[in-house]
Amino acid sequence: MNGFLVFPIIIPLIVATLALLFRKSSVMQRWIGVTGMVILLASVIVLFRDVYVDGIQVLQLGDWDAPFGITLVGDMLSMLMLGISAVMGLIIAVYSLYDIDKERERFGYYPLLHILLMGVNGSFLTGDIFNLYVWFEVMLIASFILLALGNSKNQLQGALKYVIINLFSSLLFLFGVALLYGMTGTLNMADLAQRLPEVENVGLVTTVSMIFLVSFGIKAAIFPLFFWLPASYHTPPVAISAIFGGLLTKVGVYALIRVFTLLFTQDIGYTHTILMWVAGFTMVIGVLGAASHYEFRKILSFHIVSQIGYMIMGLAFNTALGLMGAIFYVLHNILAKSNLFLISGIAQRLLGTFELKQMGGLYKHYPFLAVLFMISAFALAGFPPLSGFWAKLTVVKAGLAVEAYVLTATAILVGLLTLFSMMKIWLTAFWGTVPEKGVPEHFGKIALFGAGNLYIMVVPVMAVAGLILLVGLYAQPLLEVCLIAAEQLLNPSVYIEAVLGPQ
Amino acid sequence: MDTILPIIAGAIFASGIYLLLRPSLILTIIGIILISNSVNLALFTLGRISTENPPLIAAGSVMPEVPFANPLPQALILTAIVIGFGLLAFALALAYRSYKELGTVDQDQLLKDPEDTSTAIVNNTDNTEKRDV
Amino acid sequence: MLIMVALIFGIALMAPWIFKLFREKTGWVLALLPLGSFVYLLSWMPHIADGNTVTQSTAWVNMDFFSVNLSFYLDGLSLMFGLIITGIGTFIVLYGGGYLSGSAYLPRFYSAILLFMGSMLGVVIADNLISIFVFWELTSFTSFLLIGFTHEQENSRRSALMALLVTGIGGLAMLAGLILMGFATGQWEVSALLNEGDIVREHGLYLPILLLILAGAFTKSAQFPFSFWLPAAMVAPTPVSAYLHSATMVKAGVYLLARMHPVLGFTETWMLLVGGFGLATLLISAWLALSYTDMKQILAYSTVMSLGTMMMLIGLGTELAMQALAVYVFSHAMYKGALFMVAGAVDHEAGTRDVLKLGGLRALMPISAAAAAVAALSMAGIPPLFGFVAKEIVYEASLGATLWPVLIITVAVIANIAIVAASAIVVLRPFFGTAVETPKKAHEAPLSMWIGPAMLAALSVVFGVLPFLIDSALMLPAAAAVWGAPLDFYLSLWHGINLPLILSILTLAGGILVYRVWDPLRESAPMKVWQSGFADYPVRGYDATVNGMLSLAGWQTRVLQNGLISNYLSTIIITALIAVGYTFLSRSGLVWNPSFADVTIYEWALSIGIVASLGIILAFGHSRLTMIVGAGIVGFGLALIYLIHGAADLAMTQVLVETLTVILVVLVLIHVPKLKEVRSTTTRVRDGVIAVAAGVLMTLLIFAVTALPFDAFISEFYAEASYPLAHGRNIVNVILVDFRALDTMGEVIVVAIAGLAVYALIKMTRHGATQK
Amino acid sequence: MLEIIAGILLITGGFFVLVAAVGILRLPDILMRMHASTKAGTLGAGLILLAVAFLYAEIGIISRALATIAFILMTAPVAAHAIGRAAYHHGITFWKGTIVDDLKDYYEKTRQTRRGSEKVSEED
Amino acid sequence: MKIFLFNIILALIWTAVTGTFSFGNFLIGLVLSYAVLIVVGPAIDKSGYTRRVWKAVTLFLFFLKELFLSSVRVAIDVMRPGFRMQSGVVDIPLDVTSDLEITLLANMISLTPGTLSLEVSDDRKELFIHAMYIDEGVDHVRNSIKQGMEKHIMEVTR
Amino acid sequence: MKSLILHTATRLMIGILILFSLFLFFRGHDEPGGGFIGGLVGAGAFTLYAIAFGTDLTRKVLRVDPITLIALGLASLVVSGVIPLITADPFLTGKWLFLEWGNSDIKLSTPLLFDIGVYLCVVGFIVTVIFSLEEEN
Amino acid sequence: MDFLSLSIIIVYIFLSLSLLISLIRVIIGPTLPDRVVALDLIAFVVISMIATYAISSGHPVYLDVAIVLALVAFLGTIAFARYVILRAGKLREDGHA
Ligand code: NA
Ligand code: NA
Repeated sequence: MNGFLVFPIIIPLIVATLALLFRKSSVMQRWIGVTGMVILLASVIVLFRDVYVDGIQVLQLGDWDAPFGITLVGDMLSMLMLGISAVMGLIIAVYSLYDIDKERERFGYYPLLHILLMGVNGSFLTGDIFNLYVWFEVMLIASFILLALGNSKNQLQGALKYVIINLFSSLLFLFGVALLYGMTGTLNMADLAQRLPEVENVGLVTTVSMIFLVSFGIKAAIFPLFFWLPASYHTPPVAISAIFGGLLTKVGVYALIRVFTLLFTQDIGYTHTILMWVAGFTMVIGVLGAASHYEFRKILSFHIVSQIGYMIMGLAFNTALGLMGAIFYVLHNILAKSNLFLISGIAQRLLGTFELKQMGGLYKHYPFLAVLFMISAFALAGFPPLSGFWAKLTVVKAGLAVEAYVLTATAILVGLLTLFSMMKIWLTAFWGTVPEKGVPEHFGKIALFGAGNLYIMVVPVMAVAGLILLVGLYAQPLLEVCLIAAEQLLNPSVYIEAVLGPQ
Repeated sequence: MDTILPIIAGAIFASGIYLLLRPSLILTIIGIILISNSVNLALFTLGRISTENPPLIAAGSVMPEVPFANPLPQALILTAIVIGFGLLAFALALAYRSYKELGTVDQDQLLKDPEDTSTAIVNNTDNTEKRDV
Repeated sequence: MLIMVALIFGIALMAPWIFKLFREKTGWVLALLPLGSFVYLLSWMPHIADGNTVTQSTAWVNMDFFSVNLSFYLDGLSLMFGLIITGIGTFIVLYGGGYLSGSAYLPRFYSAILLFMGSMLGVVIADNLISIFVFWELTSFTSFLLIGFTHEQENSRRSALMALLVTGIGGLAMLAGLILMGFATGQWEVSALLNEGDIVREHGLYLPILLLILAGAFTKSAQFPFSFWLPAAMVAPTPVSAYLHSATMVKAGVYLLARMHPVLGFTETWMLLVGGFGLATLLISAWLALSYTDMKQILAYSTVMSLGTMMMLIGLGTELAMQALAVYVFSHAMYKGALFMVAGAVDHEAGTRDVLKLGGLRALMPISAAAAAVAALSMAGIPPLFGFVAKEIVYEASLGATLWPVLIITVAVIANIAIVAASAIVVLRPFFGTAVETPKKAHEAPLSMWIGPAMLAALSVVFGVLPFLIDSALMLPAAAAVWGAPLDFYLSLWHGINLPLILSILTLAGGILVYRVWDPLRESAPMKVWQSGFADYPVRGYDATVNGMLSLAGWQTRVLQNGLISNYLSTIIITALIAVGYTFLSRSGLVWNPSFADVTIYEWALSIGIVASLGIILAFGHSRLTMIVGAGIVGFGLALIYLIHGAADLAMTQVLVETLTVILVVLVLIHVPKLKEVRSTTTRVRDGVIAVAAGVLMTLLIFAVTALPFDAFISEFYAEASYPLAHGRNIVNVILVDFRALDTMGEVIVVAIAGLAVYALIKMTRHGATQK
Repeated sequence: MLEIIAGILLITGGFFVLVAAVGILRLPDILMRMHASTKAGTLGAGLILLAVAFLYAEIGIISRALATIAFILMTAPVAAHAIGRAAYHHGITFWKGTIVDDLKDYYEKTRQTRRGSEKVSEED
Repeated sequence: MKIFLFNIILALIWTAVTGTFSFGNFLIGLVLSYAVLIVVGPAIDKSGYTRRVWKAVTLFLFFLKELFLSSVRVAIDVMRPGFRMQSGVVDIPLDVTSDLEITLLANMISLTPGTLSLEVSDDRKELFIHAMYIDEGVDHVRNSIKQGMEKHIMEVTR
Repeated sequence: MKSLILHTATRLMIGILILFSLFLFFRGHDEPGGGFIGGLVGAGAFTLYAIAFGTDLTRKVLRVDPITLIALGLASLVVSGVIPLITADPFLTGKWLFLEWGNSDIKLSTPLLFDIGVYLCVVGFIVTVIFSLEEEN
Repeated sequence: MDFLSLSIIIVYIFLSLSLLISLIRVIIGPTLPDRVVALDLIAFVVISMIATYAISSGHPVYLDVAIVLALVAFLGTIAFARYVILRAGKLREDGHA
């Protein structure tokens, strides 16, 4: 038992509660909001160490043994996801200090951000399928309002789509949970992993797996279930876009990885073939969507979809290399994608728009920003020696190793198209000439670190770019832990034993 | 095995799905309410039912009277109902606010996001606040 | 060597700050970096010449089945390329400082060009397959930055992107090929792979591996039909063109195939593909060179021609061809580098590069003119220059071809005729003849700009006259490395009168003839056809591909992302129906044994009531309040169903929530007007079918699951533990606040946040509204 | 004995509920129907609850049954008032047997709201 | 004082609904109702409820009788084919004045034969009811209410 | 809503409703009821009051800002979960204190505190929502 | 079968009939207040059903559900009434009719 496992859940709750109690004071909001993220990160680091040293950690909440109570399980996958979400949380909280206005603060931006992280962390930690549903809902409601906070027309339009489709997806998830319970009488995922193979009607288990595929697929924004994402992610303030674009869909991916390695492994020939198809289409359709748009954040949104495909691809291979690649891809993508969103925000501050065709001159006037963009964009496109390179390399290698040639070729081509649309941004916003009309007065005159508070936005971006570089140049540690995570996933008996005790 | 409840659940689900696909947001939300109800009923049914004793322990006893109704699905549904209620309240408020800002509840007009349908440039700076930089 | 590469990258990144220190002198300071590298590499030459190789390896990622080494391998081939890269790099840094002096982007230029140099050096000295790819991609990236140097021009941006995409896709294909090769052999180091040629050639995946690696090489080395990006890349500043697009980067493909020759070569497929593409490229581009008047375009196509020649030589696969390759690569680097730099100097000084607008610059720019003349003579293959040595040996190798020698030699001669003419054009037209008024008043270029061409021209002379200086020290090890086994040969200027010499004379004569008729020839119809066929169409093909992709993208986005929730939802629901329904029917099967025997009267009444209410809801689409009333009745009905099956808490909650829901809906509906259904009957029928299918599927799934045996062991535990351990008699409540309290906590948080959310939604003023 | 009383109460109660239902189906205008639902409905439900009280002669259950009856008696007329008033505002089509409408005059006098007899409009 | 009484009444209701008539439970009820009253204190009108319990009992019995009779009459009318009654909205001049009295009257009217309260005039002088049976004239309706229900109520409250 | 009858009835009903909600809440651990159900009924009381008298008066009756109620509810949830950590037990482990008082025993426990949190949040939530929507009228 | 069981069956029949008849009124309307009246009656029917079920199942604890329903059904009706009045006012403001 490791009592610390609950900290990533309760720290955000405590922080949110405090922030709510002090909601009248903007200063308190900010302090509580950022300090909370620091504490959260610290707690995750402690946990990470435990898992790295001692293997999978378990906490039986309420002191009720599994499968009767709710179990929190920290395996390496959970730790990696927790780690990246804590890092992004801190980054976003700092960025928000400037990006988020007083009005939004007054209406609970920081508590909502923390509750969002709480839902995300709970999803990563829980070992109970119904509890996962609950955390999904916590995450959803927080994301709903973060998306709509501000009530601009675009936000409302985007939020409506996001909300209705995600509500439907949650209900589908709940139905899937109900069916699982009806088949096995249990909700504990380790227990489910033990009991599902004993279900007489194997085809029924596979059928239920499809419900989960669709439901999580909606959250993860896979083809053809992703429509809500590009319709909404570009509408809120950038800090929110960034955490959505970086983190939220990955929770869906996490859930897919979890259930398709732990629970639904009885008919891999069928389920994982479907995953491969899904992966291919998701990549292609997403990247084509990006190619057809000229709004900074919309392009990024469509790329989220596209890159989910790579993660699903790694999962579909069901090999250590594939899963390692998928997990690494998730981590890398969160860094790169969030950072691009954050950069779009700075660009918008400078140029007053997100529309590429009205942007230009950033390379000329803000070379440092250009470097930061380059790092993130080329990382996204999988260029060495950046984080994305390792992600792409492992996934491609995994694909070739299982002789999935068509899918791997698709992945490679999509990589090129990703590069294409990243360069579309570069060629217009950065290399393009400064537009003649509509450019704010301050463009080119203020420095990133000079007047104003822009540095509050730039420093987090630098930090993430630094991480991208670090992960790229010194990939070994992260790849190793991703491998540990992948091996744990491929060997569920360790997980089951950790939760239910020696069998 | 109870036969009638799965059919009822299916019927409610079907009605919910139909409403979900209506153009009016309000109907869509009513559809969500119905689907939510049907899934709860499904969960209830899947916990296996028959006309049994409630899962309450009488004073002076340490066990409920057997056979007792399965309490776990009840607790789960209770959780789901409350969650659903919270989300529904949000969806309603969102529909209301959207109506106020956008002037309609018809998604055919209201949600037809011009950016979704074309690659044309739409200037949407309206969600970005101008601060002194 | 890792330190060398790292140092280059490090200093490259610091270049902008170094610039602040040294200003105009920066070029001279930074040139020490390539120069130092050159000297370092040179110091290995004796060792290599003795037939040794050097490997250095640092683990980058080292895991059981996934390791990538930053390993380096210095042999004759990599040394020769390394020397070219650093040597010419030294001059280019100097040249660039002069050429771009005054440009605001000069510091960035230094960074980029040095980064490029480090990457290029990495490509040729890397040992590990993956690190080769890493450096390869870095050259693409840096080349992108350099081509787009004058980024404010649309043309530059377009060319930069074109180069990036074309070489990028090739690079990715190459990666796949390299990985497959690694899988096939289990070896990831080139030095080790060199001994595994037989395994690869006999492997089932040989052809895919070969094709993928060729894709990388051909795109990078601008083989037809992928050559179009290279002439387009001439929008780059001349130092870039000189360095990347003639001396170094474009030879990466040549290097790669030379490197892999011992592993992949010696098969008929190899010969046909590599030789065939090389031959086609050299013929096409040699004559294309004559269709332009821009010095850089002419030089660019002559470069493509040279790259074709190199490919052809690799394809020939004979010992002699390997020797020829080494010599040709080396000589080409010198004369082409020099010519480009001079072209740039002319442009820089006179303001144009169009040979038709230039003339008689010899007097104004004597040193440049001299350097250009020597380099051009070398390119034309005129003794006693090194280019002559190279051309002789190329002809010799062509004649020794094992497959279709006549065809090859014919094509080679025809192509070289054009190149002789081209050499003449780029020197005679601008520097000789009568002086022409140029856009700028020309002066001799500054020292930094002429020293490079001058030195390179001088070297062409030195090595031409004294080839033994480098033959065993450099050329021999390089050729041996490509051949894969030790070789023995020496170079000389004079081989006596033999067939190659006769061919050279023939070529020269033909070239002079063509030069004489160049003006009419250039304007002639066949030349135009040639130009549009081989230069314009590939570009149009690229455009069509990009535009096609864009319109496909636009089309699919319009179709899929059409903005309507109901469309998104129906897509999602149909997907779910197909995925779940198909899986269910095909893999599980129906369970259908209905029995209504034990349904009580009130259950019937409730069921009828619920179904009737559903009917009300569906039928009264025009009256939302009626629908709400119907939904309320459904909720009450469910509450009763829960109640009669022993769920009192649930029934209470349902009743309460249902009522509050109705109140909320009503509060909202007060403000929101109703909406008439405008959907067509077809749509409604479609939705109805979807809905019914979904409902049926749900029912069937519940039937199928409830037909399975059920073990309520968890609830039994709860029943036993509820009072003794958790002190509660209401088991449902104990589950909620104790056994599964975390669920409840999450649920309460949902509700709490929903409260905040509604508050914010209703109360917050619209963003930006106050500002407007 | 208690069981007999309870049975009678049950049947009577059920009967009145049925009367209320038939009443709201049959009676000619909304205010008329409300007479049925308010009175008969209250009485019917009350009697059935009373039956429960009789049958379980326990203080806890009796008090709860009576409390429920009290709640119903407290709320039913208020609800009826509210909905009747609302119906009037919404616009009632009085049945032919209606001979007087004092409220209409009152509203006209005070201009509080539009006249009840005019239909306000669409169903919502 | 009245609040205290109300407090006790609430505490009694508490013991009734909890079904445990112990002193401890009554105290708990007292404490809880006190807490409730703190919360809802401002909501409770100072003037307002009966201390005349026996009058109240009489009123209650009278009311039960009326309720039953009215239900029977409605039952008969509902079951009988065709409708022969005459109905309408009638105003009743009020003598009762306090909120509680008016409300009590109105509610009782709603639960008794053929009458249904619709509206109280702003000056609280008139009560508008819908009467199902005014076959014997409007004044008859007015009188029966004033002599019946209103009188009973005033006996309790005055 | 302007109606004397409704107003008077509401004044009477609100006390009863709140009391009833407390009743449902307190006995929830042993019989049907508990934090949600109690909270929903309690919220129903304020909903009724808000409909009858408008939100300004209801705020006065409630005295506390409903969002503060939510925050307090969350705080009780956290506290009830964290208390067992003092004795190194897992989060949310039930801790009980049995007090004898007269002939009735009083059970104080972290699950009770937890349920109080539920109650407060539910009331806070519904009241917030109702207030927000109602104030739009 | 004793008298009580018989009366319970009869009551169920009565109540079920009432439920269905009330539903007809919900369906035929014609106005919203008509339907609300029917809904209000349905609440009474349901309360009665629960009370009867508390007898027939032998679990008086179900009676509590009836109390809850009695309390909140009222709330729903009030909300509807309020809606009708406000909506009527709103339509008038908007110049309908
Ligand atoms: Na999501
Ligand atoms: Na992404």
